[in-house]
Amino acid sequence: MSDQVTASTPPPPAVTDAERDELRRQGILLTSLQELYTWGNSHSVWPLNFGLACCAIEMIAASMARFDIARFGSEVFRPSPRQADLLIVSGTVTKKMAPQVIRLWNQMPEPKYCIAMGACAISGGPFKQGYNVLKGIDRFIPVDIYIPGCPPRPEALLHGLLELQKKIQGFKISGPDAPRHLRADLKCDCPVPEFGEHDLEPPANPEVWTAPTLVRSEKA
Amino acid sequence: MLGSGLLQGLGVTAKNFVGSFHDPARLTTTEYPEVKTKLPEAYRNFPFLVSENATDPMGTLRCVACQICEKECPPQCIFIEKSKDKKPDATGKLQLFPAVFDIDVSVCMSCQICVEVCPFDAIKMDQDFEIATTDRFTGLMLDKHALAKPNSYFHEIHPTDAAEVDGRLAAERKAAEEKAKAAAAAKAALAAAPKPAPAALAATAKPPAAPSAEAPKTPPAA
Amino acid sequence: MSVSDLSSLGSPGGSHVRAVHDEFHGDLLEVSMGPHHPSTHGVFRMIVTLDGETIVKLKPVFGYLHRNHEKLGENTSYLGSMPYTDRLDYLSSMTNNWAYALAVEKLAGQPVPERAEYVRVILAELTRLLNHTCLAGFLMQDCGCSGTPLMYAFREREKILDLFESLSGSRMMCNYQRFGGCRVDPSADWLDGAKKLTDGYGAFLDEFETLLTGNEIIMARTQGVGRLSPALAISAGVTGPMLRATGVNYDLRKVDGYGVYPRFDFRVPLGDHGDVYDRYMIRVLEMRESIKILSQALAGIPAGPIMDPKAKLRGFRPKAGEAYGRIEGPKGEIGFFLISDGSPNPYRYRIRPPSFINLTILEDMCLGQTVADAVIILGSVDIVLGEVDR
Amino acid sequence: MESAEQIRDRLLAQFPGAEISVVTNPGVAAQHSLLLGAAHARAIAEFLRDDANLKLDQCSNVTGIDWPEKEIIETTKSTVPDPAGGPAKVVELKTKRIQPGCLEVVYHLYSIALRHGPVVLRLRTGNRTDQSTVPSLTPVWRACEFQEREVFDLYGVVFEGHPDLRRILMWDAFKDHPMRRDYVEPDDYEWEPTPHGAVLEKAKAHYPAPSVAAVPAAEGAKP
Repeated sequence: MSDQVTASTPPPPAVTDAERDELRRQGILLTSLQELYTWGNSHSVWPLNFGLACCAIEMIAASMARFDIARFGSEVFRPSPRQADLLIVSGTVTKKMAPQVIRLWNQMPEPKYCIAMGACAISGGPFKQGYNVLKGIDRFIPVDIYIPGCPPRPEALLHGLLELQKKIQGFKISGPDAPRHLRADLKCDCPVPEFGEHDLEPPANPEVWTAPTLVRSEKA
Repeated sequence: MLGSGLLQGLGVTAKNFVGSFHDPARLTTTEYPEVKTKLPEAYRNFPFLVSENATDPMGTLRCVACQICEKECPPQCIFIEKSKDKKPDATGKLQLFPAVFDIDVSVCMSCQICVEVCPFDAIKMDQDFEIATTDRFTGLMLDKHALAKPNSYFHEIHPTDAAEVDGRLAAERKAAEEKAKAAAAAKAALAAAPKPAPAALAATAKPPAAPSAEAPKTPPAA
Repeated sequence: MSVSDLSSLGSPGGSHVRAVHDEFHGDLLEVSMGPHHPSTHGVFRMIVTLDGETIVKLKPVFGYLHRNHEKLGENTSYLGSMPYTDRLDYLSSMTNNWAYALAVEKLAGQPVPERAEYVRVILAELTRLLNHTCLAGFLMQDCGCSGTPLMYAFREREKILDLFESLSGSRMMCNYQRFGGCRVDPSADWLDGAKKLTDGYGAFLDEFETLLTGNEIIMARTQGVGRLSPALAISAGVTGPMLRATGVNYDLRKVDGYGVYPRFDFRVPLGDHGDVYDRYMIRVLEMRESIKILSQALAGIPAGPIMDPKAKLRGFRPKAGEAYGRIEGPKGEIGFFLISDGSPNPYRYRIRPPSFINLTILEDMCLGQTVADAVIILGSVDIVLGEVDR
Repeated sequence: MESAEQIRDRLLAQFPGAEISVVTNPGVAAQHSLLLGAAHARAIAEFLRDDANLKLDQCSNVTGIDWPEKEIIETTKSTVPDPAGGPAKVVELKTKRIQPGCLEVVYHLYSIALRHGPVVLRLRTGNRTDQSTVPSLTPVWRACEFQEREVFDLYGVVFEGHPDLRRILMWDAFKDHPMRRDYVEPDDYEWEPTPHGAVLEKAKAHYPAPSVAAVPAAEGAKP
């Protein structure tokens, strides 16, 4: 538990880290509700058993004996979105598939997280100029961690998962910095686009997708 | 006997289960964050730019902004802008350098074609894969400062390749120096023949820098 | 609503399951399986109409992984398409590379040195081992052997991937072959490693077969399920282990004799019944033949250049014409049809995807079977969606 | 196996009046093909499948190709004798003609029974818009079923006699035929940090407009 202390740093610490360690050695576990919550939350992230393309094979490899995602409490791949906490978008999201991915995301209960695994899920990757390829799943759903690579090694997925755990451990359970699922004023669902005549309608969800404007001088 | 196949199968799983406590062939798990897998030398993830030394990476980039990799990159994830002025490269020739060199690693497919087509050994494949980030616009758009890694790092990750490249570059440099010397000598001889010129002038006269002598001026039109 | 107008339900958006009334058959149930379904090997979707538990109609729905590979191929140079072929059938990138390289070499009349041909055979057979092992694992997962066979399969897969990685630099997306040879020359150490793996693979297969082949539950579950007749298989263009499981002796390694395959001594395993069990057995037997080819190739690999010295990496422009090149991939005949107009990009870049065409007869195999069998019949076809939808 | 010319001659003897011509492949592979007219295509396909010498029982591959209208400039050289009796002059004549566009479907046939191939068949539509129909060969080879649907989806070739001609890869409401050369894709180029060529042109539409500061202040202030 002691390594999670950094997450909360209250202004004057009631108990210092050293004291806490000493207490733990004496058999007394001292924690706050916030730490307990984020600790439990971050170490039992159950992914959805959902593969899209090449990266899914590496995701399966990560769950197999050699890389063993079970060491991080995430081996419970749930076939149903109702029981899953983590959507690993592992592969190219095509425009035909995008509404289904978003529907799965909407069906997942909070707290839920999304990892965009691999170049295709982040930006469309090598296939981004294709007419049926969505240029990144973050056009429609909020993404917590981006893991680049084509495909990322299973270790890279594990690293991404550890990053996600760090992010969860940094959450505050109250106040304005609280994550989405603890805030009544923030929406959890994302609208599902319709199949249009030429493209998805709308082509992006403006609530989650704002690309920075790229200022680029004309090429000489 | 009905069921014997089942029992034999259970025997296999039992053997594997018991073996997983002592048999190294069955203990396959890599304890990843604590124990890093030893990556093979050939492993590639994303490109980086080789600079000659670590202290001045921007000044000693091998890249001469010839834009071949930019044209050959299949997913088009490289963006290069040439500089306006020139500065000497590794072999002492005056060359252009990249004013902008961006790689969008959220698009890169690690295919290594940029490395294969680069005539200057300026771009190589990195092995770092722990680059998961929370923001793809800033975290995964690498500019030349983020891409530049010193030659010593290249030696660290691809020792065989790096030694070969260094040998080749050293030979090229030597050849260039000798050529320069020969040219200077010829010029001096030429100058000496009609009228005796000051020796100092001939000695300092550097051969005309030919930046594009071996740099392919224009890659074949795509 | 009658069964006949169910085809209009191709686009998802309706309810997941719905009852269909028909005056003769009572209630028919229409189930949409996929695109998110653990047994569909990716994002494949079937609309299955059930009478009780029996399948009366099955319509596959494609396109959930349609990545516009062919269009991208028309806008990229010949070399630039090579890494994309890795991502077609992402379990067997080496054979995709080879098929594409073969088609381009046919188009341009590019010779390949002997050592490279041997290396290609070695890599293709390793890929076959990898693919068939994983397929057996996935198929058994579909049958309900949750985890164990797949775990064992992936343990062996990692060993082959380590070989690929140390040679080409990437575990899955090797991008290794070039027009007129291969990218890097395998070292003696690498060949030793491949030899060691080949020698040990037979023992693994023995163990795997003890676990699965004689298992009564698996036999009961797979024998007689999803039968396919040879005539239908030929007419439907089914290739690879699927075709040979029906008893048709057609293996491109023997028929076309591409590369240096005529030099090796191996047999073509054939099935009798064309059911799921035969398809599984054919793959196991093919792996044993692959081991034979591998040990011959590793023993006989000659020294020499790995690339044709005249081969061009950049600025490759074959003269106008067209060529169809095909090889025996692990899933069947993978072919590339290229039309060149003399420019650096192909005018038309067409992939003949084996697993897509093998799915043509999915409905015929599933009719009259139960819905649980549809899952293993699909598993035995051995599809990879990257190739089905491209 | 018989050459394309031999097959054509045999077919012409069998089907008098059918339009069959050999399209030569100038490339190294020299896989020549037979261009069939729509009227007899299915009968010819059945003949090829059942003929004892050919037995092309497997249709391996079906490819759609788009040939848009092309302007061809032909240069013909002709020698014009000088009327004055001098040496003859060589005059170059440039003629422009529009080669009409069409959609083409290519079938690669192999024989599993006799282990030979490929025999390549080509079918062409009248044009790319209103006459985009060719006969379907699905009744002859089941293998064409999904592949012809794919050609219909991506190129818009309508296969007459296909049992189930629907879109296969794109969704049903989709209107375009994306593999055609003149397909214009929807604009989603707002974040293209490394653009080139055509992508750069499309991405420029999303670059910020030139700042107001570039305009003289007095004019800029005016409403």
